[in-house]
Amino acid sequence: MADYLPHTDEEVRDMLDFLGLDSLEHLFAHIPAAVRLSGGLDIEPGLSEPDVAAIFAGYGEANAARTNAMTCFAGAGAYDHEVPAVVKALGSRSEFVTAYTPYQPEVAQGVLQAIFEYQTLISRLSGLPIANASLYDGATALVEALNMAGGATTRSRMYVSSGVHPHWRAVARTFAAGTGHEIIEVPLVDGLTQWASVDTSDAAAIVVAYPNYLGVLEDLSDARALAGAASGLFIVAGDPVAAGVLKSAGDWGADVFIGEGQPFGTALAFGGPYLGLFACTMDQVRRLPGRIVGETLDSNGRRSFVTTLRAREQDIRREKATSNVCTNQTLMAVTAAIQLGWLGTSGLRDVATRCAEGAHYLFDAVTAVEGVEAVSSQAFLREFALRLPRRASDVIADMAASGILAGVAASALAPAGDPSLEGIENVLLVAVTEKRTRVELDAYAELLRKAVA
Amino acid sequence: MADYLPHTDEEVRDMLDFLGLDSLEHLFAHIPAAVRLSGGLDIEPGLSEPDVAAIFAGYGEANAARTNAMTCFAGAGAYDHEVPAVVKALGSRSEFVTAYTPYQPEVAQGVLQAIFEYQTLISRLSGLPIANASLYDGATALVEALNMAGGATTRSRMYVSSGVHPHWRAVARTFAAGTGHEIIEVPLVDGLTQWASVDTSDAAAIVVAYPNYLGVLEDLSDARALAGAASGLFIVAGDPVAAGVLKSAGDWGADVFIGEGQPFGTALAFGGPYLGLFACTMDQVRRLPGRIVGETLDSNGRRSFVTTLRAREQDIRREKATSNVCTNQTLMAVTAAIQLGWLGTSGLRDVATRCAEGAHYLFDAVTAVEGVEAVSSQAFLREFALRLPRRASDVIADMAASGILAGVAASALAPAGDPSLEGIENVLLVAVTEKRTRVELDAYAELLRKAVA
Amino acid sequence: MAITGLPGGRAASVPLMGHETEPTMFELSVVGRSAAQLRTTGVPTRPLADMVGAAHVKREPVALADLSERDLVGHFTRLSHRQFSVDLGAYPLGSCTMKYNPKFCDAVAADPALNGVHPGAPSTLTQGWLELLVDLEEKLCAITGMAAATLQPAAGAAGELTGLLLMRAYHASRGEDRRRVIIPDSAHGTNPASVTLGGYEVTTVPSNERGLVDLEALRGALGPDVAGIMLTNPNTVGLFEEEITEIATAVHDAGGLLYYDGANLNAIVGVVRPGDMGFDIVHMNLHKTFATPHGGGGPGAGPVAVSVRLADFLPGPKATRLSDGTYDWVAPAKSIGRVHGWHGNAMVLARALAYIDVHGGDGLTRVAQHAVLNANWLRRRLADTLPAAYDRPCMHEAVLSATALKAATGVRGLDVAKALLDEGFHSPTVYFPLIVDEALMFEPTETESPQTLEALAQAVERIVARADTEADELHHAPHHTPVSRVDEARAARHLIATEDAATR
Amino acid sequence: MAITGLPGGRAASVPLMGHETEPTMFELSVVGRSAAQLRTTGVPTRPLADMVGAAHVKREPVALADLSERDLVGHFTRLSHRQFSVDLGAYPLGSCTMKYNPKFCDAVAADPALNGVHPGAPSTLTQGWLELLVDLEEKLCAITGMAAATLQPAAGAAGELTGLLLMRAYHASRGEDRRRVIIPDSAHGTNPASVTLGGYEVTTVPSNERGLVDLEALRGALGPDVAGIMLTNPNTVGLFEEEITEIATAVHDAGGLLYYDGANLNAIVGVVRPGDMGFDIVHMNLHKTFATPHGGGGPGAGPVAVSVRLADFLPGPKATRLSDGTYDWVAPAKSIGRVHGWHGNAMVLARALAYIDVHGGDGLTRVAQHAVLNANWLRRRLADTLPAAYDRPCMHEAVLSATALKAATGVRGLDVAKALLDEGFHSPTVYFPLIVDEALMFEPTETESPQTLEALAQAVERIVARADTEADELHHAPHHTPVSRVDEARAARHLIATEDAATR
Ligand SMILES: Cc1ncc(COP(=O)(O)O)c(C=O)c1O
Ligand SMILES: Cc1ncc(COP(=O)(O)O)c(C=O)c1O
Repeated sequence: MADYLPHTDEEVRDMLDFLGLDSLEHLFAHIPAAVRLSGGLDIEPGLSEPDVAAIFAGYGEANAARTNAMTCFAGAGAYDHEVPAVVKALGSRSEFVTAYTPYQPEVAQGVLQAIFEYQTLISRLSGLPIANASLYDGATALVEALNMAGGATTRSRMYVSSGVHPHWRAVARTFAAGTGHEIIEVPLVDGLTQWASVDTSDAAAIVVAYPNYLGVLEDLSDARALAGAASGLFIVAGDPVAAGVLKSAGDWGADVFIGEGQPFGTALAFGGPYLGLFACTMDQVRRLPGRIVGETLDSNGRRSFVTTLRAREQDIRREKATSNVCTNQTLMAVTAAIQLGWLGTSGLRDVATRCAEGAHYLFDAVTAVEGVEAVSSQAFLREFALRLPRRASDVIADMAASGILAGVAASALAPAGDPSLEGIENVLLVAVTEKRTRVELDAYAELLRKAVA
Repeated sequence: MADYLPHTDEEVRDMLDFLGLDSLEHLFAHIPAAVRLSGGLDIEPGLSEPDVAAIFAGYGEANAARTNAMTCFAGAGAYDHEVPAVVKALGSRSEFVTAYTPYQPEVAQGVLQAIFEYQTLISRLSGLPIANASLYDGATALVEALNMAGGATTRSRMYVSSGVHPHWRAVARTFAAGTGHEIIEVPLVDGLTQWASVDTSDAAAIVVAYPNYLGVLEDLSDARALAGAASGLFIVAGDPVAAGVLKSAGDWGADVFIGEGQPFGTALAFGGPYLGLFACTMDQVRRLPGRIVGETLDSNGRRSFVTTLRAREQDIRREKATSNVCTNQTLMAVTAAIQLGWLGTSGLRDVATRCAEGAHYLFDAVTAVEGVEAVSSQAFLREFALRLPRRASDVIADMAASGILAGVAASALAPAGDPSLEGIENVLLVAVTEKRTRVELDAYAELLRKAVA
Repeated sequence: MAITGLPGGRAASVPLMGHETEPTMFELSVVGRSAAQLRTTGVPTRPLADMVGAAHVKREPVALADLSERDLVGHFTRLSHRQFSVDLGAYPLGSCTMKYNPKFCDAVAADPALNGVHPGAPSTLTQGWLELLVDLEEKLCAITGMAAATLQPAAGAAGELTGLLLMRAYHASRGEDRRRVIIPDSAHGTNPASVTLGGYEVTTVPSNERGLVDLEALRGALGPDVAGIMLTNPNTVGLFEEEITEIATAVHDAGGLLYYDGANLNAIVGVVRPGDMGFDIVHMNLHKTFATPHGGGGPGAGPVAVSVRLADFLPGPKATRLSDGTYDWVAPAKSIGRVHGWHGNAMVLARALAYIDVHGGDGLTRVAQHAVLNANWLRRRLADTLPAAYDRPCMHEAVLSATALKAATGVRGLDVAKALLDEGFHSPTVYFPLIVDEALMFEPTETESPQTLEALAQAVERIVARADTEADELHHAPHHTPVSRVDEARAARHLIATEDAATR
Repeated sequence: MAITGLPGGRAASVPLMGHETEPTMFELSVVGRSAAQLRTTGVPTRPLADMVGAAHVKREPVALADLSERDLVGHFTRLSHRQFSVDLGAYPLGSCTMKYNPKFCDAVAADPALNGVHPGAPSTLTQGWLELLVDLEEKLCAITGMAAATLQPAAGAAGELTGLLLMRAYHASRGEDRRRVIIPDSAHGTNPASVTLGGYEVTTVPSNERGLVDLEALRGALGPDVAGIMLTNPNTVGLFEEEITEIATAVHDAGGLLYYDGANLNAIVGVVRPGDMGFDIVHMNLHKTFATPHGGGGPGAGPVAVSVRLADFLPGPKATRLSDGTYDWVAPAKSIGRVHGWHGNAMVLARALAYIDVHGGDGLTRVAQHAVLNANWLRRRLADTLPAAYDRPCMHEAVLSATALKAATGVRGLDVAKALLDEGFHSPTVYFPLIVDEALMFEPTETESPQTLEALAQAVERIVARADTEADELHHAPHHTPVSRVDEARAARHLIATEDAATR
């Protein structure tokens, strides 16, 4: 059995003696016997590390879709980007991994400065002046943004484009049960949000995705105007890789930018831990959820970093806090700073551009296949939706047999269907990253041709 | 193309300007044109890291014998021991990996102290009072030991048991061409060195392996006595894992202990980098090859570590140095210290004992197979030699097809044959580590039965 | 010669060599550098505007930080040397369970067969992951004494809110509209914050002089509008709520549910199960009890386990073992919906399962025993130096108080905490729980040795001994760290949260 | 209460928190602890003496260090914080080429499909490795302009000795008994040491006032008993031997061979090839030019490439591509035999090949260009502060001299080197090459930026400026490091090379 406890039996005895106790069980003597567990946990005895490694190797082998066995065209908010060895090496340094929240800044400048740099990067990418130190993921960042809008407007109606990822909308609906927010989903037609179909004059928030989950790039001017007219917050859920080349949330006039930061150095990781991005205007800074790192001086006048505006947070403000978040995703934020440092200005631009080039090359090839058509005729960057002549899940299964993960079936994201997307069973979401070669793209098109023939 | 050079084009121009040069080529203007390379190297242009990773994945896949695809019973000086994640994590810390020889002790206490600890561990395992900071591998450690014996005795005849690994003997012969040493190989019978077959009275060194390469444990008393009689050095080439439970070189009266330290945390690694162990009596300390770390004080009286007895070394003593070694295997020595720290007294004992238990279990099972017999009737610890009714290399090939690497063919170690080992083509060396399960051992016996049927 | 910008290869900020500040990555940036290397794909290039339309293209590219790989490595390696961590030394930060996290669990999570799996791949192609999640859920239920669990919540606070929404859904399903949730005054800040986000009002009940819930006050606070109570047991002052059965009965009798804040599970794992104490909903902080590393602030994972009557409400879809032995995603019948964008912090979950498997049932019990042993030993060892807030056996953490020290010398708990840094220890948690004056909350965890505890005690003794004569020096501690005491007030007054807000 | 031993969780030796000494692992040891976890095998246990016979069993078990995993991690993580490295900052250690080593190459070498391969497995089962070795050999030959190579030598010095044995075998095959090998007085210490081990006598030729081999003196030293000459070009004072063609002709005319010490290949890779200069034997330090990390002192790899006439003598067996496209081990016809227990430092070889592949031919040329650019820039930049030993363009390293400084102020080169540590830079190589008085040998390498070089120059300027008034402080530098100047003489006088020799 594994044993990470240092104490020798003799030491345990000595320590118990010091406490005047006979046995370890006596430490729990004040706990009513009725609630104490007798007979131990119903869990098998411990195994050695190599034994457990063998069990986990078994789990791994049963994942046919692992990227080292299958070429990944799945996206829908999680992308198979290059994470270079250097980013893994730096991001896994134990000082970053085994520290906790930097409560003692004098010995936590490493994490604090890295977060400060992360905040700067997210601020620049979002085009907004302030970013927090991370949230759990994109979906929960949306919830925090809605809460911010609720707080800022003291209103409760949230108009959310149906182009926002179905899971994110689902999460927003779940938490609205507590906050009392009303989530009004605004439908898409041809991939564009039909803002005209609703009256948004009482909006606490107008939320739009850029690009949306079908890959489509909408012109955000109308949405921005509606938010202005309602004095609600304009919330843009953006792809942070796209932010390397496309107009930023700030350029479109957003009050809040939220996003999923996984593409910046975090593995696909079966969906987590990911990284919730959050940036906003200075107007909202007192409502910003989670931690913020600020620059200051130490008692010798040296530049230092420290968590700041703490009065917003749950440990101080308790039931009046802007958010309940405590543990966040710092390690992913640090990793994102490292990955963005690796990419640099030109690298992020190249990644975004290559994604787009690959996606457009594939789009042209697959839409030429008989029976396959694009769900939307609008512009897209690196992801697009296809309507197939068969169930998308069946096509995925067929292509997987040849080593290609063809994408994500839209119906898997919204099992109850999506009012905005007719014939959802046949819709396939396809994403292309900078890793995909022309050979792989050609193979994809060929396999799809066979799968729908 | 990969680019690890920081300079922007503009910076290069500025720097050249500062030097009054027009181009980078001008930096080399003083080199005679006749020897300068025109047209560049005949090597393809650089590729990106992921491109090269794909090439290397190809190399890897072509290694059928990799331990993650085949169960390893090969030994012969390189063993498939457990290297836990914690040892890998600590041993790969970049401070240890990307430093060089601790020339500035004030900023190198990390490596220096780790080596000091390593020296202590090797000293204790060898039963000898001093160890150096590492040599290249076991084979070259043998050469250094012979050189020490030559220096200590000013004699040149080295009596080497044929139980010493054939590769080590080959290496000793190679270097003897330079030193003028005469290597006299003393034959084995039933796995035991026939010291009586030679006159060792003029010996500079008596060298014996413990256990020897057939796995056999010899009683070393006679060899020790002969060395004493000749006033030569008694050199024991020992298995450091065995040293956890068996008599140490010092217990047997050795003047010098050498060994291959790979079993202490270093991967099989296709043979390198490994770790040459070297320990000796205090009499020989001024002849000790390579670096030694010693304890001292800093100017404030704090305990510190520093490389010491430097006057032995090539950079100071030049042609009179005891050895030419400069770069050694420090990282493996640090790793060995970590691995031994992980094992502790009881862990090393458990590893050695489990190896022995597995080896004896397998020995009993395979020697019961019709046509298979033990090469030696003597005691062994974790490795033994079998005489098969077929060529060992053919049996290895057959069993490999079922996922077992059956061992090392003796003839592969000594392609020109080994006078000490008749019928070498049919001899198979089999090693069992603590990782091998009973299921694997049973499978081995069953496959061998089929292979020789 | 125009060499501008700061050097990326100078190590004056590494405490090994000096105590200068480390430039930011933006200060180290030189336009035109980049470390990025992208795969050769052979895909034809195409102008961006042709692909997306000019209206979407950013006019000016965002300037990030442009670094060589060497400077990137130098910068972040240096930053790492400016950061304390469990791997460097003891981190007795109360309520945070900063135990040693086995490297083995990280290695498990680094396997591309697990972390290279897309979360949107169909269940048929991710059977290994689904099995892993089901196995973990079963083990967490065995540990908590519960019937079913969701693995989606990404941290403890997310688990709390999920639990409150479950409470809400449960009451709603019975046609009841309950508005209040009771929490003790010692509760962690996430509890009241979660209550508010769950749409409830907080009713605070006071602790009694023994540091426990005042049962009478609790009874008084109960009523038909009470949805439930949130407790952590041991509570945040490190004491076991001995009247837990009475509390449970009272709350259940009033129609309320009991929520267990599992942040303190390390004290009781394998010894007492929340379910056996009468709790209906339990969240666990896997990053505490189950040793998944804290990552400088996260990630964590906060699974929520519930009793049978709440199982149908759990978030979904959930990984489920089907009768044919295969696995699929299944939504509980009355699921409150998703609480995470995908399936939760999967790699954290995998680490926790590896930790559970290595320990086994027996090992987990020993974890709690040794954690409690260490805390009690330290409490007793320091009894004459810094007395415990409550003079009785504690569980896995010891809440001491510097009230007397402050009165006698002016040296505050914060000063003691900062001076400990100079002694080679991370500080304990200070000024939490709020109900204890000058609180210093030590949680040594089970992975620290008696020798380390003794050294920690001696360090505290040394500091306290200095308080009489060296109060001023202690007010300014720490003195050996790369930066000295940091001006927190200035940071808030004059907010600089990005490089661009700085006036450099 | 008997808590003995030192605390494994105290971090007072981490420069982040303090400057105490770190206990040794033996001081942290407590009998009875162990971190080891071995696989469950199901193999029946058996008493050791039954298996090996009582005569072989050790009476008293060797005491190693008994640590918990937590204390093991704490100890070695703390030690790592007491260690400078390239990843922390510039390391301009002349002759050592401490460039930034790409993490990518380490990742390649971590692949179990390469590093999990037993070296004794038959070639049929290790085709990937053999192909890799053949590919590397071909590329190293292309880089050096040679015909064939051995990859066995484990470091530069091993390569030297291998080269000398090749020289010996070559002459012997021609029935010639030559006894002397010429080396310049500036040569690295491994050269003369290797010459002795190769069974030759050293004849030293002086350098001329330009820092180059004195051609006339060389001609004078040549004779029929000369086996060859060992040169490094650029030589150890960082200068290119411009008369290399004349040297080669003279040596060849005398029947000798030219050996190239490739430790300085970084200066000329892709610019000049040793083969084109007339060398017959070349060793390469892969851990220098090809950026395999130095590991705190090793491992390295020192392949030796030779011209056609020496190819048959190379060590073997060698990985060889057969006519059918498969690979096997083949011994060269007149092989001198093995020089390594297996096939050389294979994982170092793999890293070097990855480095070569990522750079390509074009990239390698730029490596040399930028290395030489940086060294010359630094030399010129410091011309008024610390003059170069030879006032002419250098190659990849600049040998400066503190002779004048010492004369004027008493501050020696060593003091400058130590003071640089306090400035956040590793010291240059001091007092090598021996022919330069008060030598400070800076090798910035190509991976440091101009900004770093400028900062390094400013640091040297600051130190030199302080020499007049603060000589004493400089004599005692460094002041910020975890230990101050270390007493080397004491260590040698009073040898304590193991814990057991210490009187603690
Ligand atoms: C008692 C208690 N409850 C809840 C939490 C919240 O957990 P998390 O930080 O994972 O959100 C914490 C975390 O510190 C805690 O200590
Ligand atoms: C010029 C020169 N030659 C030879 C060597 C020896 O190489 P190694 O240390 O790899 O044995 C060195 C190493 O420092 C060197 O600088």
